[in-house]
Amino acid sequence: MQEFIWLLPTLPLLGFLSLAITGGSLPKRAVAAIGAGSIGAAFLVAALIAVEFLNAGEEVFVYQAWVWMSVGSFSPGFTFYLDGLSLVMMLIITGVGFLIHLYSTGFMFDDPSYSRFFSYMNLFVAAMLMLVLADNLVLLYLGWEGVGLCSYLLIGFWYENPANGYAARKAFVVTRVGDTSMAIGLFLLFRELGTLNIQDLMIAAQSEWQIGTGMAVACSLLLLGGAVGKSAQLPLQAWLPDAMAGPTPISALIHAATMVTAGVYLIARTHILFELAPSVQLLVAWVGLATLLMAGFTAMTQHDIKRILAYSTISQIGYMFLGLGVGAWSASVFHLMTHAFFKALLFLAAGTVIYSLHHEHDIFKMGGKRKQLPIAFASFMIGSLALAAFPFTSGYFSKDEILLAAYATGGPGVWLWAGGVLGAFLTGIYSFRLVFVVFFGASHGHHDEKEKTGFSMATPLFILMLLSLLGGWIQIPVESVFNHGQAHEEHHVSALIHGIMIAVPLVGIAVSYLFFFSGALSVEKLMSYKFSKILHRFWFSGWAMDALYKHLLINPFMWLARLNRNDFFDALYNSVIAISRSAHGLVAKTQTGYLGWYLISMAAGLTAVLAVGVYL
Amino acid sequence: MSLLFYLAAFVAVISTVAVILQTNVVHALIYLILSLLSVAVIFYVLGSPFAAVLEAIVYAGAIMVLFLFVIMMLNLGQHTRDQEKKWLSLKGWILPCLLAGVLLFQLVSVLSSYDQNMAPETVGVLEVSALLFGPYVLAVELASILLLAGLISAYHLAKK
Amino acid sequence: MILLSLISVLFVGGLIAWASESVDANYPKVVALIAIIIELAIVVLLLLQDAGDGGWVASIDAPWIPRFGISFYLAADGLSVLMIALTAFLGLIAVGSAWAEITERTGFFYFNLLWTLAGVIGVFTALDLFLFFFFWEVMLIPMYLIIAIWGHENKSYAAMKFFIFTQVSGMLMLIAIVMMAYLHFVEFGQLSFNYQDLLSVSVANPLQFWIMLGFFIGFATKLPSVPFHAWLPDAHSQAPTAGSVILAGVLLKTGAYGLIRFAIPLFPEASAQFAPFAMGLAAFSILYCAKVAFAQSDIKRLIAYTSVSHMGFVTLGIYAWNEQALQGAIMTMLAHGLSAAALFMLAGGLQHRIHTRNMNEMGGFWVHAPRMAVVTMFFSIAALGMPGLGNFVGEFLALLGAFQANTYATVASAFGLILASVYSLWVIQKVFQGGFSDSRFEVSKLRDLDRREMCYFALMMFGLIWMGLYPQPFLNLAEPVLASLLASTQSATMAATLTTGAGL
Amino acid sequence: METIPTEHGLILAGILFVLGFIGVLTRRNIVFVLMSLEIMLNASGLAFIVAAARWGHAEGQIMFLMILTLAAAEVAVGLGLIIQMYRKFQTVDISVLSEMNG
Repeated sequence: MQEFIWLLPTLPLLGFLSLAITGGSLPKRAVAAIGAGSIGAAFLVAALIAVEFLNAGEEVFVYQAWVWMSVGSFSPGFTFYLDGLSLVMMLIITGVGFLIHLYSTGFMFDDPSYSRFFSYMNLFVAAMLMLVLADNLVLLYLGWEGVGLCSYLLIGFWYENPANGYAARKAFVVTRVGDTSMAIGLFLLFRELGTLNIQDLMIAAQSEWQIGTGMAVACSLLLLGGAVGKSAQLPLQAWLPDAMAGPTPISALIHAATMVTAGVYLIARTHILFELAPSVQLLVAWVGLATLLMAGFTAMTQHDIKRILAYSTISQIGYMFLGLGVGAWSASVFHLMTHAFFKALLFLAAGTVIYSLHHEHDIFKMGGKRKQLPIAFASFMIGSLALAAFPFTSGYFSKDEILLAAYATGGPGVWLWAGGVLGAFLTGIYSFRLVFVVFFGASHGHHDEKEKTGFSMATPLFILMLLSLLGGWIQIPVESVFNHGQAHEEHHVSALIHGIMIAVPLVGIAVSYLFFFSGALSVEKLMSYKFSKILHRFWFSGWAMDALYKHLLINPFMWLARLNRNDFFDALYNSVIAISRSAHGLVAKTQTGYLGWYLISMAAGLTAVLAVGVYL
Repeated sequence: MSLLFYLAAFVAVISTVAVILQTNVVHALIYLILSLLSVAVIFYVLGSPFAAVLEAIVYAGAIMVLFLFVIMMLNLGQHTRDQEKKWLSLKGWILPCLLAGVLLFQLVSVLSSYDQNMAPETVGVLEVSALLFGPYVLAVELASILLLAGLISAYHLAKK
Repeated sequence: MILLSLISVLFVGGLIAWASESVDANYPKVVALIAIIIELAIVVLLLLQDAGDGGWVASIDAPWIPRFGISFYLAADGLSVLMIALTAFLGLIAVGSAWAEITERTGFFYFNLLWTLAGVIGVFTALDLFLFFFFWEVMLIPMYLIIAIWGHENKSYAAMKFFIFTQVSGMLMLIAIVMMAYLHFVEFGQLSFNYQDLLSVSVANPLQFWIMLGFFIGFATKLPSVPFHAWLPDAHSQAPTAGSVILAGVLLKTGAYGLIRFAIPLFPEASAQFAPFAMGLAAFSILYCAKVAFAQSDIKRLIAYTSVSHMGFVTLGIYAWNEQALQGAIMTMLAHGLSAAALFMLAGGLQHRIHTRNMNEMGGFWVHAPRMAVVTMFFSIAALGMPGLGNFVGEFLALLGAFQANTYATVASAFGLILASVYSLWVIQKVFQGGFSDSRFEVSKLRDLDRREMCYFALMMFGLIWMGLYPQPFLNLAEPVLASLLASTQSATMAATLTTGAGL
Repeated sequence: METIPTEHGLILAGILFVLGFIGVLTRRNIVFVLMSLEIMLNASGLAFIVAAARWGHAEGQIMFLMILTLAAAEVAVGLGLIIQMYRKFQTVDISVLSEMNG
């Protein structure tokens, strides 16, 4: 079955092609069948491959479809590489992807561009699979850019509104900055090591570079640039909140479950390179920590239900980066998976809420919806518990592992751990703030609404609820990828640390309860202090990163562009024209028409020529 | 003989100066004829009798008569003479004379380094004609074509 | 013989097209189409030929003006064949795009079109430098006429500018060519314009540098590279669509071809010394023109500036002078030929429909012209270097190779990828997204692409996807040529690199 | 008989030429201008004769003949032009003819 691995990207691609070529002329049921069916089929194939892979003792499998381009020593191919890591990734992508597609068949049913939506979605899944299955960095880059493109297309899906177009372009351009850094990284790797095949690269890097070599640091820094862009980490996180302009299932699939984790995947895939550059690896951890705190604080202040979830996504990916930074590779991938479950669940549930409330995004205009929207309420409850790492939900296991690993590294690890714990506290607050505000308390308007969930929308929610609750018990087969044959090391820490890590999310939830449910503490009171107002405004704007970019990059560029709209060089050549024209005018003035004048000038010329002839 | 040369040269220069200073056209023309004739004398002195004769007949004779005809046709009277006087202001002379002075100075300074004497023998009509209708026959043809062209264009221009 | 027929088919076709106008105004385009189809058939024949001595697939060498060492020497190798195939293909596309647009003086138009193509093919095959210059001029003058007669509102200015720029730079090149012939005379006792002969001329260094500069300016103006690019935006915005297609698709490539074939192999040491500067210029071209492109509101000017920006990658690749970079440059030439031509056709199509090129008056066209929107989206995305399409293969290889030769210029050029995404997406946003305001245009005027248009866009899309996913056939064609070029210049280049330390 | 230095003949030719030159430059009456031109042509003829006398050759005289022919043709055309000009403008002032200013 493994030799059918090429079917994985091909099936969604075929779905995309058939939808794109028919161009919306198919009936909606057929579109749904092709759109969701192709992903479903891909998931089946992936599942069969997984069974065989696990039965065969987790042996690495490589399948080459054809050589892409062969120029001298540079010959990347359309080659798929299957190991534990790519297996987990492809199962998440096809599995969660299929659930979201299924949900979308109901959610998007009224949209006139139904077919266009599914064609983009299928293309996205194809590109994402290409990304995780690639055995060389060029093919990975193809998938990398491909998902970026689909993300752009889907954010700008409702193109009539220029704001959506702006958000889409912002997402594409900001991630492109990271992509360019990554591309330069590829050039550098090829120049230094002569190949871009990932496994060969890792072997060559290990044998040629000492730990901490400048070249290893440079390469891993450049790759980190790419990862930071795609995974919306500091300083390139600004695009993700705006990306919520797209339809909600897209936020679930691309901006929560799969694409944004591509950066995590990239670092995990090239972890040997990062191990060779410990300073960069530590930087990864700090980037993750800074991002998760920043996003956590910001999430507490947002009103838009999807923006809250977006910031929580940034924050959770921050945890994954933190894990990568402290060398907890498998824990990070584990958190990636559990996050995919519960964040997809939260987004889809948010979609149901928004859908039922006529595209209302502001959580303070909702309230008391737990009776009206029971499925959404259940989903949110479970999803938020997992997100807040409530004990024995899926999020608890993965986050626990990351924080323990951070604590175990010692040195700066304790600070990283402490920051992570603070982040967990924030997570507890903002996730339950959302739950309490939307589903409890007084109801605002929308009294007569019924929950709009058909079979196709309810089923994925139920499955994801199950996975969010129980996903922590899944064992992912990535140990052989990361530990290079060594046994998995257990982190032994004191019970106090364990206790803190269990208690902190609960405290966060409790604080949230006091503020937003019981009313024992009041936000208004808190906001009456000037200092907290400023802090609120600062957090609300996403730590003013947008303004920073606007003043630092966008405005100077726009100013420069506007200044030189007419191309300086054109003016240069026009000045040549002007000079020759005025010189011509000058010469024309000597053309008086008077014979005497001509004679005099001729005589003067003659004398001058003679003088030259005689005296030189 | 050299005395004759210097005498003729003196006459030629004086009469030429008179030509360019005259206000009466007919007088100027007479002075010009005088100048041409003295140049013809110089030609003779320098051993070119054929050229001297042609100078007298063609230049001083034919060409100047042409001028005379034209002047008569134009019938420039007293009015023109007054105008000439007005035009010949001192101011108009300064720049041309300056330029001409420079030019003459250049010419003289080049020529004065050249101190060879002229050969005394005479080159007569025979030698000139032998060359003219021998190696330079093409030049004669060209000259005839030039004259023909001059004839035709003069006829065309002077026609009403 | 096959090369002679390649050129003469177009020459004769042009004459017949002109003559046939007197019978019926619709005949010229049919004649032109037939000529191009015959041309394509010959190209296919050429592709089937086996390479002979020295990798030349076909050649013809006849004395022309033996007294001055000028011969009628045409030859084609893999590189030429690729370029000829591109020319013939875009010729077909150009005839297609002119089909409905050109209604006045059709005979003379197709005459000019075919003669330009003939000149281009001559440039791609001539191996006698005098003959090369002759064809260089043959492609220039009909192009001038195309812009000057069938152009838009400011056509005579644009045509004149185009002509003066290319002519002045062409004259510099002519001086350099004559100098080379003269140096051959000094060294071997007879004049020769033959490429193979001139390769063996050894030129002392300061002189070599100046002659090389003559060639460089000639080619860089055509390419074009900053600061010689000022003619291009005007020429493109004023030219009729078919003119833009030929100009962007093929004519610009003659400059790059000239650099690969003549400027560098003839003067390897001088070029190696010049390379850091040329690569810096290329990087500047890429960034500068991308920035200027973004500021344009005239859609054709915008695309024209992006062309300059993309051709910067070609210059960068050529002056890196290693296998990956050169293959990248060639792939970029091919892919950009298709993508830029397609974008110009789309812009021309828009102008034909709504009679404006000002993007500020557009917006929300997706609703009424979805096919057009999708096609534009495809080619914009190709232009910004999306992997899986031809432009990516070219630009990636060019950068990959250039990185080995010059780190700084390559890193700077790589930022062009970001700017490319900025302006490409801006076009999509301005024209197709946003709300549609029907006060400015009647909706009926905004027809979607018809069957004929879809047909040739589909052809070009297919070409780009093929180049993007399986570029190996193209790479294989150019590979032996590049190998021999690299081998012949390697020793000289190495020496110069060592002395000037141009390695970084 | 005593000989004459060549330079004296040439200097005479130069003086006559320069005089004609001054005439051309100063006079506004076109008849005078034409006459001054004749002086200049004649002066150059003189220079040829002087050269012929220096070498004892006949070629100088032949050149003089050519100049003579040229002068004849020039005068014929020039006078024709003067007549035409007088008919058109009723004047012989060359300053009137300034239509070709740039």
